[in-house]
Amino acid sequence: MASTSGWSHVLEQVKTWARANSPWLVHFNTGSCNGCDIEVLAVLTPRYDLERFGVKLKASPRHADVLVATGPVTRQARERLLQVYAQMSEPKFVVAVGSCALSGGAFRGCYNHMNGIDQVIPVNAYIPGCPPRPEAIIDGVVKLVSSLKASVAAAPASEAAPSGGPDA
Amino acid sequence: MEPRSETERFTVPIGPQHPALKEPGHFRISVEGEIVTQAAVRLGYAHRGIEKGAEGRNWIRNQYLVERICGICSHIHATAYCLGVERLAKVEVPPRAQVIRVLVAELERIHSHLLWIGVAGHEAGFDTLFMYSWRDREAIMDVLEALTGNRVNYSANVLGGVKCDVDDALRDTILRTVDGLEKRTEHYLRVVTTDALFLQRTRGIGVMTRAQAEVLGAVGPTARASGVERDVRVEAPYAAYPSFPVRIVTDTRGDLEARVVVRVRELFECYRLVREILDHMPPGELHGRMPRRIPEGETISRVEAPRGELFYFLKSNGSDTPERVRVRTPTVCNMTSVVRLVVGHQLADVPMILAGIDPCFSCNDRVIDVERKGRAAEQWTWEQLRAYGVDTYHGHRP
Amino acid sequence: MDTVRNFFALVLFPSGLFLLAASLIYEWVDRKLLAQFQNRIGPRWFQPFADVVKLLSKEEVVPRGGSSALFLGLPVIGLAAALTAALYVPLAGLAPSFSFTGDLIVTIYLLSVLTLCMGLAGSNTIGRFSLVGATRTLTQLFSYEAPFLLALLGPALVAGSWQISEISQYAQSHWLILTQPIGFIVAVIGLMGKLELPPFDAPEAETEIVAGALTEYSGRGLALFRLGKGVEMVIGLTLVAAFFLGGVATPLLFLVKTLGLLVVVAGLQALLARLRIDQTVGLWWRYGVLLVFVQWLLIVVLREVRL
Amino acid sequence: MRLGAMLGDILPSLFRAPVTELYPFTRREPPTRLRGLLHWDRESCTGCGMCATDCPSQAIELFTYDKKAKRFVFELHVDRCTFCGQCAVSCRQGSLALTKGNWELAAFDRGTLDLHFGEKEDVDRVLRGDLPQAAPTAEPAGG
Amino acid sequence: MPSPEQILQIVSELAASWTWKMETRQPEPNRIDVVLPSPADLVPFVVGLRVQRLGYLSTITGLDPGVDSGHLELLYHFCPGPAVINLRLTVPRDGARVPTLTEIIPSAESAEREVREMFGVTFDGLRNADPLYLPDDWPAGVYPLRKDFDGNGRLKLA
Repeated sequence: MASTSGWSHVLEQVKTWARANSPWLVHFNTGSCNGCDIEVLAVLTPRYDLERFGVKLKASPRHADVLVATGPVTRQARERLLQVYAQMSEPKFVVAVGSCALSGGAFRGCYNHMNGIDQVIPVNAYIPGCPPRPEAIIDGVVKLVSSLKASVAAAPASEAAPSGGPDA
Repeated sequence: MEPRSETERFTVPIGPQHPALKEPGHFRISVEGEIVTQAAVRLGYAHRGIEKGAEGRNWIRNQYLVERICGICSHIHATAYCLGVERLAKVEVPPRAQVIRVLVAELERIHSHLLWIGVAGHEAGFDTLFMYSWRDREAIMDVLEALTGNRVNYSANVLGGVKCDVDDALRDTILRTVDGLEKRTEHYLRVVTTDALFLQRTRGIGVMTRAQAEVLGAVGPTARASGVERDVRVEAPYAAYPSFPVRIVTDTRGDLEARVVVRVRELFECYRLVREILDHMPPGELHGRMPRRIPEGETISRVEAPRGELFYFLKSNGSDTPERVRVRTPTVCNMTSVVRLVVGHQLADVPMILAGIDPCFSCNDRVIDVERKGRAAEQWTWEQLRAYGVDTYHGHRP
Repeated sequence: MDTVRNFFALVLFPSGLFLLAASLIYEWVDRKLLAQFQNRIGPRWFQPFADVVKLLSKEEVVPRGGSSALFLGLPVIGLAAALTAALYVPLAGLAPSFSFTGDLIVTIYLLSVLTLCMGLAGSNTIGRFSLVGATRTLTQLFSYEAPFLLALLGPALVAGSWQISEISQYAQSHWLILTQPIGFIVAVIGLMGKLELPPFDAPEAETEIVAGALTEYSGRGLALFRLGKGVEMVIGLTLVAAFFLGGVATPLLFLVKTLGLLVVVAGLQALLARLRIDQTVGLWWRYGVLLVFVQWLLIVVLREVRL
Repeated sequence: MRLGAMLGDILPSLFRAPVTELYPFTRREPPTRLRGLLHWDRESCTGCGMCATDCPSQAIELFTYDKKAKRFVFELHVDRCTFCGQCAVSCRQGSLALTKGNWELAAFDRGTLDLHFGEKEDVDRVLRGDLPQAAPTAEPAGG
Repeated sequence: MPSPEQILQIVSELAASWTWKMETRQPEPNRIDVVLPSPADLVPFVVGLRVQRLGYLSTITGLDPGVDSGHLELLYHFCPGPAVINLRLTVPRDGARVPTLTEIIPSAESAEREVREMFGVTFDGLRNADPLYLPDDWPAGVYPLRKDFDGNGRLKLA
């Protein structure tokens, strides 16, 4: 028994290492003013270049692991946000960027939006700022990635792996 | 793959790679044979209820609410709002504050146009242009961060004046940055006017004649690219523009390439203005005394945002919260004018025309409905439109 | 004895594991060069390996609206075809493990099986973008396939045989890039068309059709397709280097020539904007084929004169 | 019309070091005026609450237990704060300032973004919900 | 482009020359307000402005003076060059009907659609029926920019 659990532990270790070292992003704007969106994109440009951490901005939610969501989730964008979130395959993470995504920011209380991403989908990391500097976004991503490594070391199966999962 | 046989609902992901988009549009286009006969736009994905929210907040808080309507032209929104409120309250703004407002507005125009050159490159699949233009743009972002404390939402304005000042050290860094950027902008001007593959996506696409631009009410660089001399900084100079005259940059061809060239040439105009401003900085304090209750009255404040004329209508009822704040952003005008322009064009050219006016859309998606005579409206994706365009070019139209 | 050698050749050395590792390294070199051209740092050396392992460990979502057997089978077939194509190619500077007369044609068609699989995979789902991506992949396949094949047949003509080993043997003594420059250019551009590298990346243009034929794929299927693409890049580079750049006699020569070619390919990727799919097709059929015929004409005329 | 107008950029950069700053490992000195996390100075504060009324996103709540003894609790909702600096302008005593040192505020739980400044036991009283009667900044309905 | 004073002069003459005098006010040096007696005068007056080449319509603003006032106010803002011309039109709160300008000024469509969905004013002849900004699931008959709609309240929609 020990060998198999030892072996599966090593397998788990390798999987976490891979997940931590190639976090593919999909970015979704749920009604933001574009301030955070241009900072999220600035993070890929030569001066900050997140590709050195393995980050790639993918267009399809199906390919991505981390959903970077900006904006206070307007009523019209709500159903589309749920769609994008559902399309992503496990394990998936959500990073809310900007004070609008956290709490509605300056638009807090206006009608027609949900006052933040976590009112609609579960959020793993919050990055305050209006807009957060590109370095602050990198800091958020790095913190999420390092917490990923720590979380698996502690509890091997973070969520109930879906039965159809590859490693079942 | 026959889109025409059955009606299918497609959604178009202009997708996360379109950062300059502020408000996703939903286009309804009806077609006869190949020519677009009717087109309409439906916004709404980024409607946050700002005008109603403004009625529930006091004048001071509204400035920051209004500043976050569009992240790329945040300063110009705050400036328009502050000018209007100061005119209502009949408060005299010190000249140095007005000049700093104009300085930050021009720096913001530089950052907005450089951003759009990158986005146009990215939309045309020219990622190197996107990477290099955004790398050079970082220099102006640093200047703005050093000057105001934030890269995008500067909050440099305060009711009655400005919060930040330009000291000598900052002045030298700004001048150095502007010199460096001027050389790079000359290089970009050469790139966008000579690179064969980029020109294939812009030259002769989406031509808008001068008459069309005027009738359809286009504003900003989109209108100036068709020869319409409409620039609020020249027609109705506000803040410190009377003492810093602006030379209008126009083009006559009115196609997509002209819109790119007008924006790049405007960058040179911005550099000249910034240098002129920094040479003639009037002394004085930064902001005057501002009452918390604004006397009753109405006023209109028009300014020139990077994408065109921005219109503010403010009405106060004497209390410390406004009665009505009306904001008309330039993109709504450009979008409705371009959607009108699309009528009569080839269906195959519609995608690049719409993407070419630097539309301010939040980057969710655009759904294009194609209504054919005598058949239920089909909704096509943007890409389906492009694929349809490909069939047109191939000539094997069914 | 023969079966053990074949098994070793297929699974371990020239094909199989070695080739997969080589394809990961070449993909890293390609991304690193592209980043360097764009003045940024680019990924770390183990990045493609991490990407593949992560994708393999992700949940595989099989969408409705298409046969799931086909959905799961296509990536495997594509990768298998690409791997078997490696057996006939002088990988790592060694003689190809198998060769028979006419294996050049077989290799080239084995290489296109992956593109066919991607086209099939795209049209196997109801997703709009994969449908559009599939048509674009197939349109592009039919446009660059002919000129690419003809360009590679140039050296075969001169060497007088259809066997890759003989052609590369012949090419070691003659630098065919000097005698057939046009053929070389068409071969390199054809290689970029086959690998769908920019400026020919219309089939997976991110801003237009999300990820083209692979939009619906996630997890294992996507990993296998990406590996297949990497393997094809390695084989393509070896073929072009072996034929035109004076053959790949030793592993060192193999490395130098293929990586040099990769620098040229990455430079072109960074330099050119994406061509619309109709422009790529127009470019290939008007200029690609024409250039290759001119090249052939030159070969035939030169051979007559010298004889 | 020529191919590859960007050649002048990409070739030299092949031999030049990339401009990328290795952020988490090498840190650039942020500009002096960077508007980072808000700092509240309890001594100079008089509990007037101007900052709370003028904050565009209702991120500040001020609870005054004893004006003379300066027993205030200053609650800052970092997730609502838009770092605009209006509170610093509205505060006549100048006890508020946006610091440039602290802007890496990413967190995993929104709860950790509610900061409370003040005396230890005052803060506990606020956390227990035992608020002073005249809380000047009652949250407008549905805030 | 004529100077602001000339523009204001032209407009006040135009307003005065109307069959029944239109009241004009000049609260600011570069602005003139023309009070239109009834919606029927809108289109002819706008045509008059366009003939004088002053017909650049910036936008249309809806105003709700208050629930008890019993009426709404529409402001048509024309901004030719430096001057601003406001056409003020009061309409009843419910069932207001105003002719559309889209025939002569196509760009008026987005402004009219916004006023229709925010204030409930119907524009006769406006072809495009779907909302511009409000979401699809917004209940009919609820007009957010009217004073009786509680902006800050959380209107619990489905």
